Amino acid sequence: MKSLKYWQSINLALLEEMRRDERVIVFGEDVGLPGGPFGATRGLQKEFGAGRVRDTPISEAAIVGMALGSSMSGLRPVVEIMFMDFITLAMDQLVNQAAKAAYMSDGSYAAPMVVRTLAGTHLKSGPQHSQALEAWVAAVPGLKVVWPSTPADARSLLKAAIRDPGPVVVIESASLYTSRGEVDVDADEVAVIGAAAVRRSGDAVTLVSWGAATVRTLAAAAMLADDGIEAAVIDARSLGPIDHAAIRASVRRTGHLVVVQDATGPCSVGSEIIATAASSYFDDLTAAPLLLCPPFAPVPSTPGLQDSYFPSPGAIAAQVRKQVSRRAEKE
Amino acid sequence: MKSLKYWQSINLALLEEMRRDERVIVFGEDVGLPGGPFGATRGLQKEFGAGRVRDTPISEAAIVGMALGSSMSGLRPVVEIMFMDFITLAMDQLVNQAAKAAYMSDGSYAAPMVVRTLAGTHLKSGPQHSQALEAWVAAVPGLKVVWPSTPADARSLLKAAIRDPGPVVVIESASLYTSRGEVDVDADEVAVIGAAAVRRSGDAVTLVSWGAATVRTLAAAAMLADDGIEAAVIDARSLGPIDHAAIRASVRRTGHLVVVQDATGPCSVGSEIIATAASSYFDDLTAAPLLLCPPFAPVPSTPGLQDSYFPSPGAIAAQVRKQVSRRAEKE
Amino acid sequence: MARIRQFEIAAERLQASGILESSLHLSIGQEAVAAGVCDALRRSDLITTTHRGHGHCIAKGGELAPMMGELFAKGGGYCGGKSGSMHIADPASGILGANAIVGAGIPIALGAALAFQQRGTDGVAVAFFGEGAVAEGVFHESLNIAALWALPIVFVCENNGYAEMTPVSVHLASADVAAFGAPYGIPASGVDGNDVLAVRQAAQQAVSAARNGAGPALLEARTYRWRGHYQGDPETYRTREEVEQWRERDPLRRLRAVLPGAADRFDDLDQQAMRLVNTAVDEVRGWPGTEAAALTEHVYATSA
Amino acid sequence: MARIRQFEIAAERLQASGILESSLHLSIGQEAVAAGVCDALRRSDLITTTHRGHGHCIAKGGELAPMMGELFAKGGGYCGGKSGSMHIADPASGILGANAIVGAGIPIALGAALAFQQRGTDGVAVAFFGEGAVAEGVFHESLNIAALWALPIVFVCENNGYAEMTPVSVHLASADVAAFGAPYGIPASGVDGNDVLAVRQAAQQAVSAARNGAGPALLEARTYRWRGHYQGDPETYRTREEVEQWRERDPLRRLRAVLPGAADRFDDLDQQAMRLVNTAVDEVRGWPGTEAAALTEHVYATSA
Ligand SMILES: Cc1ncc(C[n+]2csc(CCOP(=O)(O)OP(=O)(O)O)c2C)c(N)n1
Ligand SMILES: Cc1ncc(C[n+]2csc(CCOP(=O)(O)OP(=O)(O)O)c2C)c(N)n1
Ligand SMILES: [Mg+2]
Ligand SMILES: [Mg+2]
Repeated sequence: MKSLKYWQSINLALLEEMRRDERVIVFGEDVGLPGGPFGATRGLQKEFGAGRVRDTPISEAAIVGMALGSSMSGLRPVVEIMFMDFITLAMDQLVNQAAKAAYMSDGSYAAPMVVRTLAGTHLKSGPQHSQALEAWVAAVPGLKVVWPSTPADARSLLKAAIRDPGPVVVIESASLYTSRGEVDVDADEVAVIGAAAVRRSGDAVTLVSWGAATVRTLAAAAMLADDGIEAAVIDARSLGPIDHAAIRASVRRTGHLVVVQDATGPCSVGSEIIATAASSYFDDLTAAPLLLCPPFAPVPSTPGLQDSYFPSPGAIAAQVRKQVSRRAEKE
Repeated sequence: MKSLKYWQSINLALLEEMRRDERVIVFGEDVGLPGGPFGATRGLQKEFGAGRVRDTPISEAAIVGMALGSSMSGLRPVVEIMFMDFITLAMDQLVNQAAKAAYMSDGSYAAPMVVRTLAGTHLKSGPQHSQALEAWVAAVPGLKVVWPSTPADARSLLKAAIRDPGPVVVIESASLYTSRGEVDVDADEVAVIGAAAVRRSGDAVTLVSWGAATVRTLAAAAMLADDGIEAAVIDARSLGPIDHAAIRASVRRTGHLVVVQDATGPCSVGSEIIATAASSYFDDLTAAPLLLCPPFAPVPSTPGLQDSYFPSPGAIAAQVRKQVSRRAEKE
Repeated sequence: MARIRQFEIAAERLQASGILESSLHLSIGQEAVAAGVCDALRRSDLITTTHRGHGHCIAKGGELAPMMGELFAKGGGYCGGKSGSMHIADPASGILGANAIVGAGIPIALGAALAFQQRGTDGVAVAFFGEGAVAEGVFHESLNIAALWALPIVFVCENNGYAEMTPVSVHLASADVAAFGAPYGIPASGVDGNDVLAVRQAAQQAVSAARNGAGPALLEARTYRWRGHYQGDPETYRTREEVEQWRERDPLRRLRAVLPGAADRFDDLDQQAMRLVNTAVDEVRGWPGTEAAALTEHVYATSA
Repeated sequence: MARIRQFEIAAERLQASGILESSLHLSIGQEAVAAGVCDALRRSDLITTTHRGHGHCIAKGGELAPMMGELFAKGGGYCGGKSGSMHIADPASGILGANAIVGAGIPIALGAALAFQQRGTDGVAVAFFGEGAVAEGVFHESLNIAALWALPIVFVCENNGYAEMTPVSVHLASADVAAFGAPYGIPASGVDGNDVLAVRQAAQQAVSAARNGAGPALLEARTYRWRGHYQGDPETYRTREEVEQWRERDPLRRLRAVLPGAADRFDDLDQQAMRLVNTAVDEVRGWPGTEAAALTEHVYATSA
């Protein structure tokens, strides 16, 4: 076990996978010599050369298109789209092309490629550098989508993504980049894409979250525990597919489902989790489920406003208290 | 009243709005002399000239970007993105730019622009010409999204979109292009964006749909009526925002909510409608709500498979029968 | 060329008579580009193409039966009958895929070129695209990267004068697609796309340069499609005379004319092509259709 | 130029001392491009710019207080304090908007040019962008449409040699951004971007041609940013000597040198600029911050 920062775990996973499999290559904007805007690709070009670690021009569509073409031709590309907001420029290649490559060829081709991208709460860089667009990709048949909230997961999910036979979008939380956690660096930990992690158990209410919001949800759960409310916290980790079974297992005990996310509400992953609960295990719900998310507005740059934009531990705890008392009334 | 085809109603709306307001201009691929791939812009260039009705190169990003720039500078552009699948190429301009223009400028700018695009069930043109991506745009703060299912709505919603002060995405069903309906051509009918339409009333179950799926849902409702099951059918019409109040009003009577859509399930508008029901009017639901949608797969070209891909009247009716009998058991 | 021609004529006929349900974008009249370029390629080289890609796929080595099978939505088609005319793909013959999105095949071919280079092989990738794709930004993004990294790719633009119903003068501010290579220092040439020998020569030069590490090339082949954009196109945007003029430049007849004494051999080839196509059609029509279960198969790859 | 310089120096200082929270992309050293180009524009002309856009906004007539207010996230900022340094927008001075997406302002300016043309006015639109944006497809899409429709737009590329930490030789396969005009027949020229008079002259020519219906132009101004890509950039990708060399070519000092006897006037201008900026800073710091309610205001336009 070793204490690593989130970005160091990403860096380590890339390093390890590139050592393990020479088909793995990395390219994107500033990923080479500069080592990425936040260090995730640091040192890779030095070890693996300018052929396997390439700085690209600012051409997101071509970056993802090349990832696809090279993945269909024997490589295992890991490309970086610096911020998820910029994925808007590559949606054709990601959604019309990569996601459908296996299906359209009826399985003759596979596209073992990874798109890494930063999303969500960030350093006040505003409306075009802060969006959590996970629902767009989670909605697409053929894509897998993961979003680690801990350094250990940052490594094991990225490894799983690299080894997956199809395209995987790995979303990273910029605000967690310097957060620390224990990582079992001696073990070759490869996560199972599609499996959630129970971060905290509890019988009062089921809180589901992912990415940076998980950290705030756990903080809220700690506050709730002080009030005697034991909340289960599930880190979804994989948003495509979503581990509905794990969520259901908890809701069966608690009767309460609260989803906390940094994306806006409509047509979101939170909507999907709640809709699935209502459709598939309606009778396990003892009260209306709840979605805690930002207001339906772009992300402002304003320091003060950003804090009230994203669900904070205090706000989460307050809403959960209400939710739990609702049951009390009903019972 | 006059019987018009869906495409003729679109054509009429454009004609009327261009006559009414000289700021309205139209541009897109093949919209000029050819009158659009399916006739929607027929005759416009002849009447309004090659300045106000322009054929563009195949440059979706620039088309939407120009729509935005010109809408911020005194015009009211209506642009066409031939198929919604191609909107993948313009997501930056639509989502990062147009949707946020008012917000980012704190209201100093508005972007009164319309993006028309064809989506959903089509003439077996396969995985890259058939996607229903309405959830992507409905998920974006700052965008409005409508999807007419009748010729009358095709006209009145498009007029509303053109007169709206912000960006509106108007989705059109290719498979409805030659469907007919009565249109009150003498009245200047302008729809209210955000208002659903009750297409059929009934107390047994609430069916919600939009676009071409509405037509199949109505056919299913007719089949159900033969069995003595009176289904209410709500045509959502506006997906951004969704008229949850209208849906709730019906569910309050029926207790049953079934959403029928041509988009795949995860993170869809259907998920949103069901999640909102569960979160906001849980107690009005007497049974688990149901989402009828294609399997989580791309749209195949295969004629035979397409029919089992999109929910058919028969399949809808069969599922609704089960749904209604579930209540019977419960009661 | 004969095989391409016969394949498309057969498809056209079958569709017109209602036997084939597929929508079709035919390349009749443009066969010299496909044949000339692919003649310069190895089976292990890789191509991407477009909605108008039957010719490229056949010339690259795609077999008639699974191609026709795909049009007929048969389980034995190249894509299990799931994807149709615009999506032929076949690893065995080096077809990464036709594509229904204008321009989208270009960066995919670029990725294939990257893989060739990175794996240290001497493979070459070719991106076929229409002149309409020149207006898509990703074409230019790809030129830049190809030049920067000296990737083994040949960009082959089939300039047939129209993008759907829009003439090139309306959609492209350059009379000359080859001109787009210059800013990047990419060697570019324009060639008579109805002269298969000229196309082949230009392609051989570009391909062998790419194979030998000299980096990308851009080839513009000027040609014309005899049929509408799609089958059913009213073709109001052009005159019958224009079409007639281009029919005069039929690439197949021109090849006959320049290869003296070859008439008999060509007749044989035509006959043989027709037979092969007919055999393929007969065979394929007996195949079972795509099964219902295929609808949800291969959404996710199971191995790679 | 003096005002731009002082504005950015003040912002830099305020940020370094922790008073200003905003992230900053400074254009210090590049002021001649903004000043030279905007001097050729009317107030009613329209511009779009980038993450490095303070200079363009000030030169176009943006006022110091609401600009600084936006950096300070004050309700009186140009965007109500909601959007920050990368999103300055002001209809009154013809600023359609700075932009945090590389290349995205280009088609927006194109739309403004379309509006000018269509409304029959003689307005001109200018898109400012860095050389990094040349790799984004939408730049090329916009050149094509501008040329086809002869739109009144001037594309102004500030080539400062780097896109973030990546030198232009690594991200662009052309030593010459002006070269990209040629395929479209767009008149293009390169100019010393640290020579404000040269920039102005080139801009005047391009702008007046556009104003008179001659269509678009492309202007490449070669320059250099003295500061890092953002404040805090470790700048490992370049040498101190390189920066020093470019500091020698300070556009402000160069203008002094060529306008003989102007030293006094320039000192005055510098002083005045400093005073104006300081006054703005003082004023703005007293303004109330953006109110909580603003968070959800203007998501949808209420009139247009
Ligand atoms: C991104 C995108 N935009 C629009 C279309 C619709 N479309 C299909 S083919 C075509 C014209 C293509 O012209 P060109 O590239 O010259 O190829 P050609 O058909 O002439 O072979 C268009 C606009 C599309 N398929 N994809
Ligand atoms: C679409 C997009 N990709 C990447 C980025 C991240 N990014 C911000 S500035 C920048 C470099 C821009 O370089 P250039 O255009 O030369 O402008 P400069 O910073 O030199 O003024 C990059 C890559 C972005 N903002 N938008
Ligand atoms: Mg063409
Ligand atoms: Mg630069």
